[in-house]
Amino acid sequence: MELSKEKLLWMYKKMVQIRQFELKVDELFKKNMIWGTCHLYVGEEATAVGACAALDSTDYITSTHRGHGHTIAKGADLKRMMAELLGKETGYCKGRGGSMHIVDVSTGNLGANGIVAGGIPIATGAALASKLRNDGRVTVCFFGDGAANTGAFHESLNMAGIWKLPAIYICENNLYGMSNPVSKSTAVKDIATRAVSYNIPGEIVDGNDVLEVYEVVKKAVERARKGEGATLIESKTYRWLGHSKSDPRVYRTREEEEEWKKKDPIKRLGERLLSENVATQQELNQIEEEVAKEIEEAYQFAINSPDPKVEDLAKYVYA
Amino acid sequence: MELSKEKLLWMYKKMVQIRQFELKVDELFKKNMIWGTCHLYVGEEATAVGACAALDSTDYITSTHRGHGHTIAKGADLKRMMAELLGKETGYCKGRGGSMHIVDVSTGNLGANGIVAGGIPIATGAALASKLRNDGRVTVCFFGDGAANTGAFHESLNMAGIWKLPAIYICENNLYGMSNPVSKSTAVKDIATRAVSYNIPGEIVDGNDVLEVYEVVKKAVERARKGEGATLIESKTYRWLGHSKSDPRVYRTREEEEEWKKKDPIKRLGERLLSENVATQQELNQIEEEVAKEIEEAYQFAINSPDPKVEDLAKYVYA
Amino acid sequence: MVEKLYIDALAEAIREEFERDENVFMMGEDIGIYGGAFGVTKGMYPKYKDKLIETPISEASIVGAAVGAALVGMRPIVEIMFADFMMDAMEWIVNQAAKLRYMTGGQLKVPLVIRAPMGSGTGAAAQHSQSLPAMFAHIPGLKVVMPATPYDVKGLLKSAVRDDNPVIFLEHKLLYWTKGEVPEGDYTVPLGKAAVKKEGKDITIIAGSIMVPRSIEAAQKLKEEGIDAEVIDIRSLVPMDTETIINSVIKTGRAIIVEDDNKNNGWGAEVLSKLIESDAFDYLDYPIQRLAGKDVPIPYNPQLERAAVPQVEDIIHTVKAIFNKE
Amino acid sequence: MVEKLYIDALAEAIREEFERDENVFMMGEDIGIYGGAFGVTKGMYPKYKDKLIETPISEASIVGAAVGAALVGMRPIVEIMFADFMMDAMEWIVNQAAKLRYMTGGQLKVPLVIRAPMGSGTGAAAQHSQSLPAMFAHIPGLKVVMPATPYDVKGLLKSAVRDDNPVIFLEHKLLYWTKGEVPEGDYTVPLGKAAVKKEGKDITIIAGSIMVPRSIEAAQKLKEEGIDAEVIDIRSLVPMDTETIINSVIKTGRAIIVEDDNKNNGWGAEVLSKLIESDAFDYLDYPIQRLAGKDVPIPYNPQLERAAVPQVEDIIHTVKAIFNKE
Ligand SMILES: Cc1ncc(C[n+]2csc(CCOP(=O)(O)OP(=O)(O)O)c2C)c(N)n1
Ligand SMILES: Cc1ncc(C[n+]2csc(CCOP(=O)(O)OP(=O)(O)O)c2C)c(N)n1
Ligand SMILES: [Mg+2]
Ligand SMILES: [Mg+2]
Repeated sequence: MELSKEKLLWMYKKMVQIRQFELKVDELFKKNMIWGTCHLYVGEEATAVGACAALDSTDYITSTHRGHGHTIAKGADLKRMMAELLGKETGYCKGRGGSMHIVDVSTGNLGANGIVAGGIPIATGAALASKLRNDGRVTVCFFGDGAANTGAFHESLNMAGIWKLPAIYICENNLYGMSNPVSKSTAVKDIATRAVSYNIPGEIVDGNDVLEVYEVVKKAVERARKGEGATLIESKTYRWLGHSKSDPRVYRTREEEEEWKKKDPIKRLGERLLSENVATQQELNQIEEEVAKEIEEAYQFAINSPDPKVEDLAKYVYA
Repeated sequence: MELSKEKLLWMYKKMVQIRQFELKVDELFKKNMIWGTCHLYVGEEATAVGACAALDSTDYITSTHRGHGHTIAKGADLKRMMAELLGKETGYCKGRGGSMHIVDVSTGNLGANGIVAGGIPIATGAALASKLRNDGRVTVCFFGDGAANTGAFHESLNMAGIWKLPAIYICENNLYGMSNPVSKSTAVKDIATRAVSYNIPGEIVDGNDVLEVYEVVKKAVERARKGEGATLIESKTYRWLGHSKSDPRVYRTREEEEEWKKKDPIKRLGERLLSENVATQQELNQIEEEVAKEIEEAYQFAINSPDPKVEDLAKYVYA
Repeated sequence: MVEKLYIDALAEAIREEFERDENVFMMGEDIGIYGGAFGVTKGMYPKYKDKLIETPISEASIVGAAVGAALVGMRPIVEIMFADFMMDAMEWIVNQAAKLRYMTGGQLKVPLVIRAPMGSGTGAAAQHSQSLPAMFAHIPGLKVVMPATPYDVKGLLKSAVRDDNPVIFLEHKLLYWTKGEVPEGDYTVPLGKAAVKKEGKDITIIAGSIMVPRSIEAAQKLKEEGIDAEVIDIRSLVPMDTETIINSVIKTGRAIIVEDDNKNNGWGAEVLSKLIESDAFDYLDYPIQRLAGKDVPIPYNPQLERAAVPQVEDIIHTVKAIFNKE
Repeated sequence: MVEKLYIDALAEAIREEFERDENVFMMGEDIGIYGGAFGVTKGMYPKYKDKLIETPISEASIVGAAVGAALVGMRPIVEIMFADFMMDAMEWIVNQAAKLRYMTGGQLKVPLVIRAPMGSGTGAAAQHSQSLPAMFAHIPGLKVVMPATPYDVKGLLKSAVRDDNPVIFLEHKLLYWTKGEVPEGDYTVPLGKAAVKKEGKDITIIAGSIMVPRSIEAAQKLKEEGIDAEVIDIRSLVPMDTETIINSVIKTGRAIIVEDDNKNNGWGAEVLSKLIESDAFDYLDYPIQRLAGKDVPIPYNPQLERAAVPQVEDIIHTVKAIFNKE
């Protein structure tokens, strides 16, 4: 592997962080300690991490309702994330946003979005700004297979095509939009095919292989930085858990789930690191333990943080 | 030519009707006898006529802001059209709609639309109804090159793709959306290419050749009736006049206009009818004269019709 | 009469309309085997497989296609998963569905119901918690209803389906699991009729949707304190039953309007204005008050979220303040 | 001071803001060589080629992209060709631009101006003639202005561009070719301040946009008949300058509100409600009246079109009726 050990272990650790963070959130959710709803990213970690590994810290991303993974991969503070999920004043959004609205300007993360495809035009506009200012930044726009059928997808990718924007559109095809299988919602087999409509390259990657995601996104980032325009990347992956809380998953089989769990992106990178002698099992174990501690700290921070004051209800409506 | 003389002369006559109707409207407009705005179809007649020639009277169409041609081709009464343009109670919309809202339910015309792409989901829904009822009807949806960049285009064609709807999407690519050339607004060279995104056939036709339009639409109609689904057809054509009233056409050259005028679809069909001995010059002249009379009658009917009553302002808001 | 859940009464109305008229069908996201995000169509699949058109995530074209189907004689019921997402479909609601009849001089009609859950109280934050009835009530050509009880939701859905106009049908999320008496079989509740849900003589509380049960609860407590409030469920914003409202205010001489919507340009302003412009003006013992949602996006934190819209205690407080000040 | 056309004053403001701040740019359809559907950017191209981002017909993503650009520090001005087409972009106006700041606890800001011509009077019929300010005024997080004079359009555009919030900037089509005094160079008119355009003591006419010149004309004619009306240009619906309005009504004891929008749930209802809820209530000699657009889609026929919104004679008639009835 060409990548440095440091980078590879960073990827491993980020994926583990996402996994453990989400499992903690799931636990808190089931204990009714988290309000509202939550869309967990378990199983899809490789896409966020592979993509963000190809970015500079000043590059932008936009995220989705299923956004914890992107946010962590771009470098967010787990404490402030957990505090947000618990609705606390110390959270990223001071408790006003919750799971679907986490933003972290300091890492170039322009935010999750509760609206399917909400971030697609926003990413397009951020990329347009980079082009107008010639600031060399690129924007990665994450969205799901379901979002690829919205009008915003089409309009925005057309803009990216005509203006040659430094944008990378990463479609996380996890086979379902809520309960709707891609085969029923989407007229085309591979969403990447749609790139021809915008005269940009369309790539398909194994979304459970963090290194493949990284390589393909890196190429797209280089293209974008050189002024050669946007890329559409379809990352084929799977969400292990329900769409959101209390989803009995009647629309898919347990067998299908088991098949995909075998492709666990974390285990996969771990095995590779071991077989290629990049890291020892002990090192990997240590990462798991470190992360477990971070998650516990994040939880403690969150639970001990104050709620926002009710008298501040009307704060932040206007700048 | 396989087509009957009757059908061919029908096509010729319909194109002449559209041409003369539009030129009369232009004249009335310049005399300030028509209120509001108007988008004229001069030069594009072959698309509407070729397409509607392939339809049964019970089939549906949806039209656009540039809708007079489609409406006439589907069989509308010129008198009621002209009356509508003059805002009269005898008009198709009783003077409430004007140019951009002419509807003629009796000929299956679900209407013009002032909103670019407004008719695309509507056509899709009409086709869905036909599928649900299994009524054997097809719906032709006309729209412009500009409309092919709207979200509604994408969403609707995806629906038509997944549901195999009996719909035919005819993109009238007249090279400009208002002042914006397709090369600047649209990331792809041929809009028909976008059909791959919806897993439906995409066809390109010479939009100034009424017989080619007819043949290609006919094939699509047969496909649709057989339950094989939708087709996207791009008809390459040109509008001779400005986008709407008082457009000085600074975004294109007079030379380009002259080149396209040489491809006059009416002259072209006329020459073919003569050279293939389908009709005599005299027969063609006679058609022109007949139409001129019809237009004059329509105008007289309109000008002598009453205005709607102001006290009826609030009629027709609700059914 | 049997007690039923609001959500079950609604589902019953949909099933019965499916059976009554072959032109009635439904379009929406995840309404098939999943049963819809809030479970309204749960269990309808596979019996009504052909009636439940499950769509991609394409709100604009869902509504647009439903308009097209309606134009050719179908009677679609569209489920938009959250009322907030109707913003994606505004073009086809405002510029198409609402206007097609008028623009065509009565040639077309659009028998269409757009149903959506609205409102806050579930921790779903700003993009999944809006109540936007006033936006729709502003647009001529639309009818707007917001049933507050199981009885009304069944009867009004049936009227909406049978109406030849586009009807915006807003269901507050917190009402789905409330119970009430619902007769078996077919009945309708007319669009455009308010209902006096509790009679009273001292003050009129005009409420809609979730604020109806809250106002009734408040009125019960106020009664204990000697204030006899009349509670009117407005039910339908367009058409609006001004007669019932005006008569009540003439009787009581006082009124408050309780809405779940943002206060600024909310429907309460319209009700207040209609009252001021009416004969009721001369009978007012005290200026009419509006109690409405705060003009903030709905926050996630539960205490903030609760503070963003009127609660039972706010209604009680507002009413008492009027009597204290007088 | 020189007299200028409204449209020229507006264009001047845009050019000056382009020059003042490199982050200001414009997005819209046909705003380049064509100069925009109404000619606002005519002649700006090619000098401001890089500032005029000409877009495909994609209203949703135009606004959405402008939001994205604003989030990273640009200050976009979006031109939507007709206010009606904002319906295509409601998702990005209502669910994104208006809420991003709040939802993120103040982390983001959205310095964005969305300009659009609104209103009827040009024969463009129902889909090209709406005035929808009330819909936007209902949504917390948006500011809403509708300048009525060349002076105001220049000064308000500048304030809007410099504001860190999304501002909906509505220009009535019939105002573009009206004239008024406009100073050279830079000045601003603050958002959220109403203007007394004519002083008077007998009645307050609160008007917005095209209804301001109509109200002034009506007031002049009323003067001849002995009625001295004060005309207030509301200018900004959000924030609203309630102080100026309330003080005027306290002074005159009578008020009418004249709006171009549909009456039902229009902004007049909000103004009326705010007045009733204020101290002005006790000073009212007569119930406040609203004079507004009829609740119909705008018809094509010119006589019908004219009848659909208030004209000078309607304002005069309404005011006189108040004095006759008293
Ligand atoms: C405009 C809009 N429509 C519907 C929803 C409800 N919704 C939330 S997530 C979701 C499915 C999204 O599917 P996909 O884009 O594939 O993302 P995934 O959840 O699979 O990650 C739906 C329908 C929404 N949030 N926004
Ligand atoms: C949603 C919307 N945006 C903008 C407009 C203004 N407009 C009317 S026609 C037109 C150009 C349409 O171009 P195209 O689809 O190519 O049709 P053509 O006029 O060339 O026939 C524009 C921008 C509109 N009517 N609707
Ligand atoms: Mg998915
Ligand atoms: Mg065109």
